[in-house]
Amino acid sequence: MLYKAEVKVSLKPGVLDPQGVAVAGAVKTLGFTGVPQVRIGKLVEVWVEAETEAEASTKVQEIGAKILANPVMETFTFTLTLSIDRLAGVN
Amino acid sequence: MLYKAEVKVSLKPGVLDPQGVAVAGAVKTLGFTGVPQVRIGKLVEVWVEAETEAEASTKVQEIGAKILANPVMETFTFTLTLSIDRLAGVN
Amino acid sequence: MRFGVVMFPGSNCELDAYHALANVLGQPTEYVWHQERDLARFDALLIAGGFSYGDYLRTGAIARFSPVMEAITGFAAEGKLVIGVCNGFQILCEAGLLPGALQRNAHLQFRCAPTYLRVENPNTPFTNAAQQGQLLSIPVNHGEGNYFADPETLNELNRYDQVLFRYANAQGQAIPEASPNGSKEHIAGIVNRRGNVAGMMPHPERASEAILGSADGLVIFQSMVNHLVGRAARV
Amino acid sequence: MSNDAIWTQVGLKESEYQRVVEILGREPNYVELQMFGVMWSEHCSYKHSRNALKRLPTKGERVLQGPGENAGVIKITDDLAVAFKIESHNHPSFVEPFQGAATGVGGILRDVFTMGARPVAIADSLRFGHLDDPKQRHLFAGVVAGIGHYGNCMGVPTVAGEVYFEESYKGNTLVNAMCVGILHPDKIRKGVAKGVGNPILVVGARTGRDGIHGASLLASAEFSEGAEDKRPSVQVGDPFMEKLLLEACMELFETDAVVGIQDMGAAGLMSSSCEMAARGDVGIEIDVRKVPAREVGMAAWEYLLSESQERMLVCVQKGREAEVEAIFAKWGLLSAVIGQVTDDGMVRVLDGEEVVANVPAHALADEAPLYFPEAKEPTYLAELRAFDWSSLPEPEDFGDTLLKLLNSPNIGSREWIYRQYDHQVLLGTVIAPGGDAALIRLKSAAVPGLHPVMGGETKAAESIGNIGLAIKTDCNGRFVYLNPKRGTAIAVAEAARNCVVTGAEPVAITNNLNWGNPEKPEVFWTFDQAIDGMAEACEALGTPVTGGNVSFYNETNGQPIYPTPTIGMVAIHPDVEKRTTLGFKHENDVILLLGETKSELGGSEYAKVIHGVVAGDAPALDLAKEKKLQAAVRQAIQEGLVSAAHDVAEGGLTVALAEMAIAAEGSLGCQLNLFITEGRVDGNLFGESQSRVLVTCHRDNVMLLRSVLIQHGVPHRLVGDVNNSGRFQLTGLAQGVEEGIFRRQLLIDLPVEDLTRAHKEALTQWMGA
Ligand SMILES: Nc1ncnc2c1ncn2[C@@H]1O[C@H](COP(=O)(O)OP(=O)(O)O)[C@@H](O)[C@H]1O
Ligand SMILES: [Mg+2]
Repeated sequence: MLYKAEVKVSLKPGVLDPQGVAVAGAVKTLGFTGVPQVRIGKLVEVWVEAETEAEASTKVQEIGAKILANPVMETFTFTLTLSIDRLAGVN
Repeated sequence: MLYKAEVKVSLKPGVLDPQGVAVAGAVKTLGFTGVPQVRIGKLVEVWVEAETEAEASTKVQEIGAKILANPVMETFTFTLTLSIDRLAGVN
Repeated sequence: MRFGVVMFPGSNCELDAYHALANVLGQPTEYVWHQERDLARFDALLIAGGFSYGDYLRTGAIARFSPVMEAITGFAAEGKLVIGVCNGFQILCEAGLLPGALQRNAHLQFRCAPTYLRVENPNTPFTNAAQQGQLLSIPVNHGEGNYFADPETLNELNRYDQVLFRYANAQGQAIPEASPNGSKEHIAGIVNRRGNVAGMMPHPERASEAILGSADGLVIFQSMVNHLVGRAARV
Repeated sequence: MSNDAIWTQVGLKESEYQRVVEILGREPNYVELQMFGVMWSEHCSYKHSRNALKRLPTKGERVLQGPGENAGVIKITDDLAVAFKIESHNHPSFVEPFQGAATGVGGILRDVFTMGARPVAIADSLRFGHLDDPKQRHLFAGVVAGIGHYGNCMGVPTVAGEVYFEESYKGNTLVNAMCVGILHPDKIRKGVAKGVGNPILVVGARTGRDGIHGASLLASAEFSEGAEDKRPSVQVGDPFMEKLLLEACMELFETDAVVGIQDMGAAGLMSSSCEMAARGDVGIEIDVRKVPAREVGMAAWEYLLSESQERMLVCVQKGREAEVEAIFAKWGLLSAVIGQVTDDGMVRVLDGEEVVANVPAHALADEAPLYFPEAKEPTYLAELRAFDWSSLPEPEDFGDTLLKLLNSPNIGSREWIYRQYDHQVLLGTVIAPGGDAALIRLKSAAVPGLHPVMGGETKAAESIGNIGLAIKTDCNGRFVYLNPKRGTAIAVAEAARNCVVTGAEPVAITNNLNWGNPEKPEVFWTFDQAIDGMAEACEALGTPVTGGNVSFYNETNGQPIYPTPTIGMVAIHPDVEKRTTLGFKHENDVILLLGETKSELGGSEYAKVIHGVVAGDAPALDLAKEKKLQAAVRQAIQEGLVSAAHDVAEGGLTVALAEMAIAAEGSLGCQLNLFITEGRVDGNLFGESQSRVLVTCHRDNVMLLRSVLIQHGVPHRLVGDVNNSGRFQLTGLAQGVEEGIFRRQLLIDLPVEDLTRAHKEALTQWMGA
């Protein structure tokens, strides 16, 4: 079966996020008030073929730990769903 | 009240995602099979103060359209929750 | 003595590094393709700058998985010399051969500009031709050279004299204004605890001839040569 | 759109549609109609400009390849040539500044390396509206980041360029990118298909629906409100893919398997295949189903028109396919045989079994209707030229005026731009951006013989010696607006002058004609005039045109941009050890002004910034004098008589002197004495008279230098001395009541560091430090 994992990669608390700061600044200059903080991370969608959800999950866990996140400054979490959407294309 | 919005910014279908292609390739070289596709987007966490969830939602909608997503190539969706986690830092 | 210049798909400073080592310094030098596994013929390796695998996902994140990186891990374990310049530094961090990570420049812009590096530790294979506190004029060229490490790691780096260079102004002061990227403690280059694996964001090969504006980068390559021939001559 | 006539749906006129029917002897089917729509679009067919362009000089003993190929080629030595070309990506950059500019750079790089050349330098030419408008800052920031992103990742230095901010570009950003590459004179590659039965391959990236109709619609029609609907899906550049493509092609060219190669730019597979067929006078049969796709369910015409980036079409010797595919595989790239060369002169497109299009290649590539648009002198010119300068007051405070000019985004430091560009990689850059032209040495890290895939050509390395290449893009659109013919000649002259002050000899140009709607007689008249101006200047200065690009329809809501013929100049430097830069070098050096100063304020930055006036006529230009000046400057530099040289451009004499002080090391300053014999003081100080160069030289060399100038008949005067006061002091000497008695007046007295600050902050005050 084809599962789709949504892997959320975020900076560890305490790691400076210059981009987030910049965006928060932009938000302010656009006149929005009461937006104390913005943090920017990555959203990685990974499609995996697997027999069971458990299998898919171990696979994604490994991929996340090995390559998607850098433990020095990032953490990641993910959710799994059965993939319904047609793949945009082969790559 | 302080709400936390998780804004998912992804490339419109059909828009080339070189990052995703490169990562999918790396995943393959790492020996993982059955990972037909990877797409990479942004995950933006926005904290907003608002009286009501509705107010928060309009605010985030605007911010998303004006700053977070590039309408020419990206789309965005978001979820709102009452913010429990302390802010990583003021900025 | 033989230098290897390691190149990945997307590397783009391998020509420059080769030029500096082979043509300027006159050392036997060879290119090393990312698929190579046998590095026995080399005494020192330079991992060239550029955008390996487009620097997609994170700089150096994908390159670290190439076959040659396995070989380099072994090469380093034998105590042989490895220096990563710019993208090479990023790759060594991703591979865990050096501590810390390189984040997006604090100002979010790419920066190609001259910088001064203050030599913090002249007693390494990469700096023995320099004096303590000597200023080297060597340019940076990166979008993600903002060195990050947690407090403990920074403490260790300092305790074991692992910081090779800090960004400084012309007067030799390491201050925020002198830093092109917002690195923690203005760190521009570090070495591993054992002292044989180094990484730096600035490009010594771009400062290898007076006509290019500076020849200070040769100090680093000359240091490596000195170390390998067991001399400690100063240039 | 659906209720439009079928021809308008693909951007054709009814008459053009009739022509198609004649050629085919039948109605075109849907795919064929799309093909004609694109191939006969302005962008691909040059139907409004081709006649005028014929008047440009394109021959010269150094010209190995003139216009018509992917790039022009100039011979430097028996072992080395340069390929270079400029391209615009104006409309895409306005829609999406970062990706638009990035893919513009990607395109011009491909144009150069398809010729068999290794790219060694990029230059850009940018136009925006005023920076007080957030939208313009967004465009500017995005474009610069995009150019940097692509060039930096490719490892090709961006070494020169120019940028102007004018109201007229508010709705039409201009992004022109130039690339220069080196190759062996005997190894020029061409975009031609030959040899019936030879296979045709697509190499590089997969094909998606990117930028369909980008060329035909976007680049061939005016913007108007609601242009959004016409937007093609944005093309995203992948410089990593292109870097692999570059290295793979370099390796491929080491074999003799390649018959011809063509980059897939506008109208991708469609235009590349029929151009290759037409050039080779053969037919081509391709099956779109064999093209590696990125998306599912694409239609045949979408494959044909897709503008997916980082792709090439290659014709190789039959039987060498495996060899070629192995090279691309080594670099992790796809390559697929999608068809072969045929003998019937037709472009035949298959969708699997089914023939979906069958059209004569020449009809598509060469038989687009040619137009001789009506030309009519615009009425605005007379009014503008009649402007009465005496209506403007002289400045109260000349020092303050100088600071304002140095702080103008059109004059001040461009460091904010070029520090975002890698301008050093390949170790060739010996004069970096920040002065006049950039100078790269050919004996760089990219010299043939060093690179693994360029092995064996060490011979070239020797013959190169200390030869360098000076590169500069230039065009003062305001001058062209005020006087299309002379303004364009000035653009050529200034580009050349910028190269000459480094010590180099201009040898050829490429050009990018950015214009409004050619179907408007008043717009076309300016185009026609500009061509004459360019032709005259290129003849006079001996710099033939080896190629270029035309971008029409740069209009928004009927308002055209200033006509902007960007000149990309290439000049050969005999010895980079003898290069000169603009900064003052030593105390006690003497400062000389070469050329004549008239009180010419027409189109000057001074008139615009201080008085808000854009009027008058472009400054006079005498090409014979220009030529002498340039020869004299080159000789003086060769003889080692010159310690600094700088051309006088925007802001005139005073700004040019200030730029030399700002660029100086340490605490150098200068004391200047200017004779103001005739005309207004501001005209003398800030007017932009052409054919002027400032040089400094050691006291002991003044006589020698003057004798060189006299030999060449170049008028000149001593205007002051370099000192180490750290101040910029300018004294005016005006004719007094009695003959020969001059009144002295200290007009400017400022610390150089004040000038430096004003200059440095010209862009950062808007864009952030
Ligand atoms: N868009 C740009 N990109 C890179 N370099 C630039 C750009 N614009 C200007 N420069 C550099 O800044 C310097 C001054 O440019 P410009 O004012 O056009 O010179 P000039 O007035 O002599 O033509 C030159 O070295 C030029 O190459
Ligand atoms: Mg100039």
